[in-house]
Amino acid sequence: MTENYYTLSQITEHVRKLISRTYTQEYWIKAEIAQLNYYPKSGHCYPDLVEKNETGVKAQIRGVIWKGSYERILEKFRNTTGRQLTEGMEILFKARLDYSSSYGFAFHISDIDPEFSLGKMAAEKLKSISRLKDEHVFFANKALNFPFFPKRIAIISVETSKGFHDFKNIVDNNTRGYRFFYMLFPALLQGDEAVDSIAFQLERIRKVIRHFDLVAIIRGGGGDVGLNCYNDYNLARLVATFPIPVISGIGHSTNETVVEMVAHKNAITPTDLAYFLQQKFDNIAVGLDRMKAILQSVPSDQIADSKNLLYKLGERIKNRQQLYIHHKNEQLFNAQIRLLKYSKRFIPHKKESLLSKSLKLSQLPTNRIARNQESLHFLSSHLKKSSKHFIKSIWQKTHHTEEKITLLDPVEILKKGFSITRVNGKIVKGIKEIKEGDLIENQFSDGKTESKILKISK
Amino acid sequence: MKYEEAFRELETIVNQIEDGEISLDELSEKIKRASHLLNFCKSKLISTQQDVEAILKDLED
Amino acid sequence: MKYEEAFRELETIVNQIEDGEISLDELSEKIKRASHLLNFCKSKLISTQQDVEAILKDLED
Amino acid sequence: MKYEEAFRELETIVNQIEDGEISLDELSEKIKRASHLLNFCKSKLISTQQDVEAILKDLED
Amino acid sequence: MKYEEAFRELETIVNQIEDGEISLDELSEKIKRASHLLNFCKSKLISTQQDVEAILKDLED
Amino acid sequence: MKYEEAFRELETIVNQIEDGEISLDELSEKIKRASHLLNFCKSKLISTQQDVEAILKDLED
Amino acid sequence: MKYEEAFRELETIVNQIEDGEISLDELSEKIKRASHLLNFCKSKLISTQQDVEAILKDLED
Repeated sequence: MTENYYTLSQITEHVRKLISRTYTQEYWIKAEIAQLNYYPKSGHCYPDLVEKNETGVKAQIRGVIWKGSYERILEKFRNTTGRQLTEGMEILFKARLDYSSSYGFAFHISDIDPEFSLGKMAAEKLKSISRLKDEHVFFANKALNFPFFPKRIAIISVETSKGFHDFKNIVDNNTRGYRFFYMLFPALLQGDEAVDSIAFQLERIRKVIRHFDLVAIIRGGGGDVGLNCYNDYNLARLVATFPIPVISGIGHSTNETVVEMVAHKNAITPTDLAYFLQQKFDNIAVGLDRMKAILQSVPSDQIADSKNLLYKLGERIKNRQQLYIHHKNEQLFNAQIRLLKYSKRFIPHKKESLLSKSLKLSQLPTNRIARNQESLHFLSSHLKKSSKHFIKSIWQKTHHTEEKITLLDPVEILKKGFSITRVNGKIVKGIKEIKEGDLIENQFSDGKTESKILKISK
Repeated sequence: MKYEEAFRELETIVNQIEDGEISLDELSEKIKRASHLLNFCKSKLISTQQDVEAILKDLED
Repeated sequence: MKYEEAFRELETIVNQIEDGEISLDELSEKIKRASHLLNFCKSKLISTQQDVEAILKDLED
Repeated sequence: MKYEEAFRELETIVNQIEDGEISLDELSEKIKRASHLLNFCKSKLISTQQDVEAILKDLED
Repeated sequence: MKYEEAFRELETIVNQIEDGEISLDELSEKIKRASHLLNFCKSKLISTQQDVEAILKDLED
Repeated sequence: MKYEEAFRELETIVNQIEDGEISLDELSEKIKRASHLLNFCKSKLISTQQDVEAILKDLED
Repeated sequence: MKYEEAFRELETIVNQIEDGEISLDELSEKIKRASHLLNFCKSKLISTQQDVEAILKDLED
């Protein structure tokens, strides 16, 4: 049997001393609230704090917030974040580690940093937005055509809420007598439960959607607390993808929530939302009034214009026919003037050309005869000249021939001292034809002689 | 006949007279026609005016 | 005969006389014709004018 | 008839009238129609005729 | 005979004489003809002138 | 005989004499002929002149 | 005998003598002939000349 052992209290006491010596001050610690364990009766709160990883709980420890601290911490937290402390929420808290022999380890929480949670929430909100955008639904509701005549409204609100009351007050009692039809689909409008509640009513509205032109989410008088539900991804997605336009009038002063961002329109407050709808009616009414005014004035003007045109046309007919006839008259008059003018000119013109012929006729034959006389006279004188010339030339030829004959006559030659010698009656042309002793006869111009050749010399 | 047709025909006649496009032989016939069209248009205008006034009276109530 | 035909014939004759395109033999005949056409046109013009005025007078009432 | 259709038709007619696109022949007919549409649209603005029972019944299904 | 024919013949004769195309033997014959034609044309001109003046006088009144 | 023929023959004779184309034996005969032609032409000219003058005298009246 | 024949024969004789074709014995005979022809030509010439002059004298009158 082992004799050396400690009692439990000895150990726990030892641990308590060890812990209290080691962890003498407070630390800022980050953890998730697994369970809040708030006891309204005592006012104390014993949250289970955990750290999780992919596989599950990595570390767990109990927390203690005493009533006094809790009220202070919660007020500050709500004022800053607009939220309650809720399970699943990651928080940054200031605590001292405490060990109690009967309860074990616990963190005595003296403060919670709301700024840390705020940052966490902002990050979650950004995540929701980017996810909606990634899924291409962020602008889906905005892309719907806003109903031209937004008369039938499905309202998600609370019967007793001030916002709904304000809305009704404006819509039901407008001075112009517009009548809207609306139906309340009651839902929680803040806190974590609001997500499911609103989603449930949206599904109901979807069932009867043909009766409605749009959905209005109205909340009012609730302050800025519990609005984080409107940053919820699922709710925002439902709103964004809703088949008819959703208008929000949530009424708060903090940053726009994701639901408000994806809604077709964020009217901010229920009052604004009511006025917005009324404005739509106003626009229609103004349009109708304008059109009525046009109807009352333009057709009358058109008729008046037509009358005027008709009158002018009548006047034109009167004037134009006068001009027309006047023009025809002028044409006729011109034709008459021209007829007179050219008819009168016609015969004198003919007379003139006749006269020119007559003149020519009186001159031309006389000229002609004179020319003939001239050429006759010319021929006559030519005849005389040529005849005389003719005879003269024949005379010349005759004289010439006479001279030649005279020159050629032998008698004439003999007269110059020549004589012709003959032997036996034959003319001697050389001495070869004669010999010494021949008897020759010489003829002279005036007689003949006979003689004998005595000697021949060469 | 419609007012617009009548009016256009009337205009055509006036233009024809103005442009000297019609012969003298047609003139009196054309002017007779124009006169007829003018009267037709006038009465059409008056009846339309009455109709329109009656309808607009109802509208104001 | 139509006014326009008559007028055109008249003009043709006047032009022929002006241009000396007709023979002397035709001259008096042509001028007689022209004179006739002229008178025809005149009386046609006057009667048309009266017709038209009558129609337009009715219109003003 | 749907409200928007009525309003658009009215608008079309009024624009046509304003732009002088409507002939005189159609004018009274068009104005009659416009008057009817105008009254329809106006009355819709101030009337309440919604069958709540029908909606509730649909909701239960 | 027509004036124009006569005048043309006259013209032909005058041209022939002018161009020496006529022999002396024909000359007096041709001139006799020309003279005849000339007289014919003259009288024709005078009678036509009277006709024309009569017609034109009516027209001018 | 015609004037033109006579004149042409006369011309021919003159040219023949000038060119010595005839024999002396023909000469007096030719000249006789030429003389005859000349006289013929002269008298023809004179009678024609008288004729023409007579005709033209009538014309001028 | 004609002048031309006579003159041609005369010319022939002169040419023969000039060319020495005629013997001295024939010569005087030829010369005699030539002389005869010459005289014939001369007398012919004279008579012709007288005739011509007479005709031409008449012509001038």
